[in-house]
Amino acid sequence: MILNSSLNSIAYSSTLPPDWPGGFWWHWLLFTVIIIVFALTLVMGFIWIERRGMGRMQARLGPNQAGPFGLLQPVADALKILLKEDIIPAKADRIVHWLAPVVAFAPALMIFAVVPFGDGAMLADLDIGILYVVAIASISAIGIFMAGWGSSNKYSMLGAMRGIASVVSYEIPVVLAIAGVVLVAGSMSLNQIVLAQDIPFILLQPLGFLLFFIGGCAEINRSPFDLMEADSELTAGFHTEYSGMKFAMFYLMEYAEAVAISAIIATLFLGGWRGPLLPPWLWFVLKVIFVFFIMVWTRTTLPRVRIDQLMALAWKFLFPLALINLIVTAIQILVWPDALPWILVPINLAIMALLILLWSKLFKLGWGRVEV
Amino acid sequence: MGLVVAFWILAVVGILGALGVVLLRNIFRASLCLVLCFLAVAGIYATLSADFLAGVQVLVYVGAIAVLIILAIMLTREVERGSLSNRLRIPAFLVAVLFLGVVSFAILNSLWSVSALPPLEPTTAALANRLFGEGGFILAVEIAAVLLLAAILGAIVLVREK
Amino acid sequence: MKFERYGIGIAKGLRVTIRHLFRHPVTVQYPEQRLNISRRTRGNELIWDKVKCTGCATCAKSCPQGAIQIVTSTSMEENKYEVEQIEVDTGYCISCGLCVEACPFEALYMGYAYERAKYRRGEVVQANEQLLPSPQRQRSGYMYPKIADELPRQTLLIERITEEK
Amino acid sequence: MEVAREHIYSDADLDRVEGNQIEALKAHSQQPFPDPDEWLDEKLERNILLITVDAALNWARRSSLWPAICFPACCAFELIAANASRFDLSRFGMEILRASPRQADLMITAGTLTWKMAPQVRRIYDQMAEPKWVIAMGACAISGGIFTSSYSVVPGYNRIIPIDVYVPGCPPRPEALIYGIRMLHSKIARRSLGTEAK
Amino acid sequence: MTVALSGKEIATKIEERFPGSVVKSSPDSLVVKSEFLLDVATFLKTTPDLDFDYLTAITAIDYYDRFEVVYQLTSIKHNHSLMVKTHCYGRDNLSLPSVVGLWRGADFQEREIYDLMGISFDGHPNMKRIVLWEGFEGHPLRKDYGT
Amino acid sequence: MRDTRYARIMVLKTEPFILNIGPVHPSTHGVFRMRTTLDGEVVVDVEPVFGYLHRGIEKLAEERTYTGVIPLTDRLDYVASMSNNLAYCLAVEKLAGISVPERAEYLRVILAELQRIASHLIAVGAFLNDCGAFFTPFLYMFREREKIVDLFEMVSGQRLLYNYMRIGGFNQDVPDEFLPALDKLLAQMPRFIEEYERLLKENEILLARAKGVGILPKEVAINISASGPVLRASGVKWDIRKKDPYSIYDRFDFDIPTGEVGDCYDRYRVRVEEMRQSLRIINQARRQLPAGEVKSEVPHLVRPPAGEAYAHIEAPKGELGFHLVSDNSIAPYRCHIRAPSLLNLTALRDMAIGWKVADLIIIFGSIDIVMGEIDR
Repeated sequence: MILNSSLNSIAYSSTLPPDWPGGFWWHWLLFTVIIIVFALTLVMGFIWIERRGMGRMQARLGPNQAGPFGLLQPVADALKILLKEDIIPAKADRIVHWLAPVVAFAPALMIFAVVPFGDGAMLADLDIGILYVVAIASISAIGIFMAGWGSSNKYSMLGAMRGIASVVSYEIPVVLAIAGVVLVAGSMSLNQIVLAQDIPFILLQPLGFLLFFIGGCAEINRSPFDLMEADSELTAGFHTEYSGMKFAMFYLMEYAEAVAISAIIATLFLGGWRGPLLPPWLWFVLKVIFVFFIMVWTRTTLPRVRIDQLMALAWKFLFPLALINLIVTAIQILVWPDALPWILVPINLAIMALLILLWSKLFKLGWGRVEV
Repeated sequence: MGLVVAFWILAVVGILGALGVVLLRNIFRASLCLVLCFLAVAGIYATLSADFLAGVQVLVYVGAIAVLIILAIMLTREVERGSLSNRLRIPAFLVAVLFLGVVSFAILNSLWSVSALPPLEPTTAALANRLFGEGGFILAVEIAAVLLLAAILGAIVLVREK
Repeated sequence: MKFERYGIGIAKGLRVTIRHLFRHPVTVQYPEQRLNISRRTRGNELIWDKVKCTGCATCAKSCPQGAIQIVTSTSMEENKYEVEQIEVDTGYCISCGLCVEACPFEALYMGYAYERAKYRRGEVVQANEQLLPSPQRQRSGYMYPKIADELPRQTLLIERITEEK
Repeated sequence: MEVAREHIYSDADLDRVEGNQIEALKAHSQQPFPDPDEWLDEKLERNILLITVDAALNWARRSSLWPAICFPACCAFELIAANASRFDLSRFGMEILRASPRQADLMITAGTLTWKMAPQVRRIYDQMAEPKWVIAMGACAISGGIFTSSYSVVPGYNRIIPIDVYVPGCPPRPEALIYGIRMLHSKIARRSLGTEAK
Repeated sequence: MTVALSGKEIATKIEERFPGSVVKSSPDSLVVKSEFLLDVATFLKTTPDLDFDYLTAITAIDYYDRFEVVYQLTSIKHNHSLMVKTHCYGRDNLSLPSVVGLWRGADFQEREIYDLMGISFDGHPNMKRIVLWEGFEGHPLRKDYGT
Repeated sequence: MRDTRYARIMVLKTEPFILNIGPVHPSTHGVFRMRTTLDGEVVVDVEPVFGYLHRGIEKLAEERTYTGVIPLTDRLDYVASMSNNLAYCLAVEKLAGISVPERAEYLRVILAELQRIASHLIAVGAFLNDCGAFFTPFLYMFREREKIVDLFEMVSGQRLLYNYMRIGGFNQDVPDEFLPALDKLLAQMPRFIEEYERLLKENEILLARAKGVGILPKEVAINISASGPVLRASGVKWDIRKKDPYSIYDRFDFDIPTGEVGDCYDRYRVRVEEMRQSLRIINQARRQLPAGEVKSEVPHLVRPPAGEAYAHIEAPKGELGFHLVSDNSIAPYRCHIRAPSLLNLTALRDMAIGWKVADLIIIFGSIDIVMGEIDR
């Protein structure tokens, strides 16, 4: 809905490249197809990468029977889940239960509308690109909550509560981290941000990158923040009662969100599609995969945090650091607008190290036993 | 043409959502209708070329406020039955009619000056200039910030363990 | 939770996992590759030597399960029993090996194989001829060191690890 | 510090309800379920068109059998060993142990089943979405094994749920389990949309 | 080495304190009357040079004519141990005083004895079946179960 | 009536939220139910409900010969069958007055200590898994265990339920390839333990999750008859191998690792340290291992004189005791098993109240129980 109308507004603006054959509608159709194919392929690829990569890190092999190197494993999974019986629990709120996966899944795909695969190669070069991303991403939390509520299952409910709590808290440091990038780039359009990155912003905004990475992982519930489907506590969290097609949508959503966050990180901090020699889209895909691999890596290694620690981390650690980062960035831009980036890099790294040390010393995250 | 179609769709959805909020017994579903309504309003903003406002609408209202409302509903008992009718039914109806009257009066009697200028592109920079630029609303923004800070501090003081 | 170690512990852990990525996995791809199992494997089947068996039913008595059914008839010539029916329900058998230990005439062996899955409950029960040794049904060296020496050496995981390092 | 507060014990009524459930199930399941083995004798008569579709579907189903969590006892450790690095069931796409039975396809009944547990297992089985399969792993799952004569043990899971593949052993080696799983694969390969519809 | 205290020596000490409480004593165990069980247990736990602070195990044995409940006591402080027994006569409505107040480790074990042997313990806060379900007929560890 | 009962204990005055964790739940290590009363996410009360794996082993033991009980003991604590076999055999030997040849004693020590390492590997792995580390530590630990299982398979022919020890020794001597393999294992093991220590020992998240969580004070630990690592983590230096040496443990030199506060982290550390100490014991036993017989002369059907005996060992989970009563027949008259997990479980409530659900899971994981032993 928003997508549509935003697009309409674009139709009247002049951001559209004039040399597209057939004009706007061709562009729209082409990129919709590209996005869906790209997102779904990457989702499949990510499932494969995660299972194989995690397998190798755990000294085993991972799926290798379905297709060459097990590449068809995600396809088999998808086919199988789609054909499984779809059960709606007797006590569930049927409409909410039915709608939840759709509400959760659609935003994950919609994010890709503003992600550039090359110079200007995107569905819609919105001026508010990054704001759009953040806004859309927050909708899927509602889908998750609907799932938790609609299943009338205590585990689902607990999982959904945790999910909501974490989304609400982590949105703030994430937005603040993005604000730093926006300040440096001077635009909210993702394409402009990429164009502004003569050196990747991970160097100029190291703290921002860290905050965004942690916050992003928490928002899409990747380990170590996968509290809402923490299988050792809540069996399967919010989708405990889902089977068949609807479960498939949640399953895809999880990875689609991971793709989305990886793509955003690659765009904001790693220079997006820019890079020497290889074609832009390949650079982009490689960077996305790289970011996702880091996620897999941390997931393999780290234990899960507790819910109060998760919240405390957001409010006591990430939030003040993000504020300070924003202020420092603003000062740097105002005071030395022409400063050489190569001088700022070590300064910012030093600031990051200092801040983390300071906060580690000063603040206690989470609390212990509650007297009952 | 596209804009008109989009507007009508959004308007109908928005009103249906709003009606759902009022009429549905199940509070949880009502809050979902509220989300729908918010989204439709955001859509209308987008059709009016106020894309920044649309983004913020979704981010703040859907992403934060609606979520908080839902969280509050979690703590309510007997969500399916919702709020039952009580003695305040008739006064409430009167107040609603009164309010409707006031709003209709205001709409019908204001002089709507439609600008002939094309919408500003991009809106973000214009907004920023309007708020923080020369002759802008910088003082109001600052006051709002201070107010919010005071509110946050108050909340912390209130919930602090004795 | 205080961030006392500033993430050093996390970095150490990450190093361990990433190093495993470049190590050889320990996986044995079963249907294609096979481990040599222990020479004393107690496969869940019994192998019966019809010639040596005297039908004394010590095995049936020593079985804590009662999984061995043995029906004998006294034969006229010699002071010996004739085994009419021997039946082992491998669905009951817990492969404890006590029957093999108890057999005084070395007529009972544990099996060396393990691929015994069946589609029907009834097929799990093995009787008479099914218990005789055959190329698919090798004898294990459990309680019989002589047989054990002929079997292939057991594959050990430790040996595999050292090769890589 | 000792927790001085009084206990909140479960209600005696609830215990009685549980007890009644158990007794009812016990009375109800004195006979084992017949093995679902008709397909073994069945001739392959199929619609040509369906064959390719069937093949694709069955391939998908057997390449991604997600086991449900139902690990009462000893065999669980061989099942975990089969899932762990050395034998690695994940090669068959089976490493996703679904804690929620709704998303699982396969129940590997690893361990002794007691009457107290039986209603729970039955419930898990009922909660699983079709199509679903069951592998009886180990002697206890097949017949009650060493505990058959006990007062509290169900003599075999087939009293409670129909079983597709029996893997004897106590416990079966991981390879034996994988062999059983591959037998199940060949059973799945014989499924047909035509028969499913009936 | 954990010293197994002689039941005879302890028995004289107990007799001094609670006359008529010891039924029988031997070098490796002593049998007390069930009425005195709680007193004796308290005595054993609180007397300074005995200090039986650790209840290792509780067992019940069915001897047809009587049930024998065996308490294995250990002192972590002095590293010595003692086996205290008590008898319960009859087959129905058996009861013994519970020692949960002294050693909370007895909690599950007493419930288990109640479940499997049918001896109930007075003063136990949650005396109900532990491993079998409510409505199970009989107490399986009794020798006459199932005959 | 019900409402008032809860109203007394609810702090936040929210709805009492009763959550049944289990009987089938990924982190209950078998079939176990925790009936928890929650106040939000805070555990107000937890009542363990078990019996879902009660198979009546004690009753079945009364119907079998003394040797026939050994397979049953395997299935008690099924991740540590060797230790169970050892405890049972010691009890029967004590009852019947059977002595064991020297070589068998040494082999028993080696195997029991290997078993302790294997069991602790699972305990530590499962604990870390409960903390939420996505199977990685568990799989690493399982791989190490697999090496030990290889050795057990070599000597006994089975991978899990070994049924290898017999009354009076072993049923057969270890094969020739056992000792070289053992040497190799001993050489490698410390390095791998180091490596897995690096994985999570200092991890900030783990420290945050496990340090100070689920504290079991010394006095309570003794009072509830906790044993094994749970007791030692609370700071009680109590190890039956040292305090009441059975078999030949008095000949070896090793330490008893203890914890300081008795929280989940201490229990985890104690287990890891115990693995190191076990390696020390195995090293010593390996060097002193004599040649000779592995089984003393024991009749096929053991018939101990009437009487009773209690033998206990330091099993991986704690004090495992067998109380055997004989009436001079070929079957035990009564066989009571003092299961360490059952008694350690008593501590769950004390440790968990006031913590969050997530903590309850790791506290439960840190006790390291096996349902086969609890329910029997």
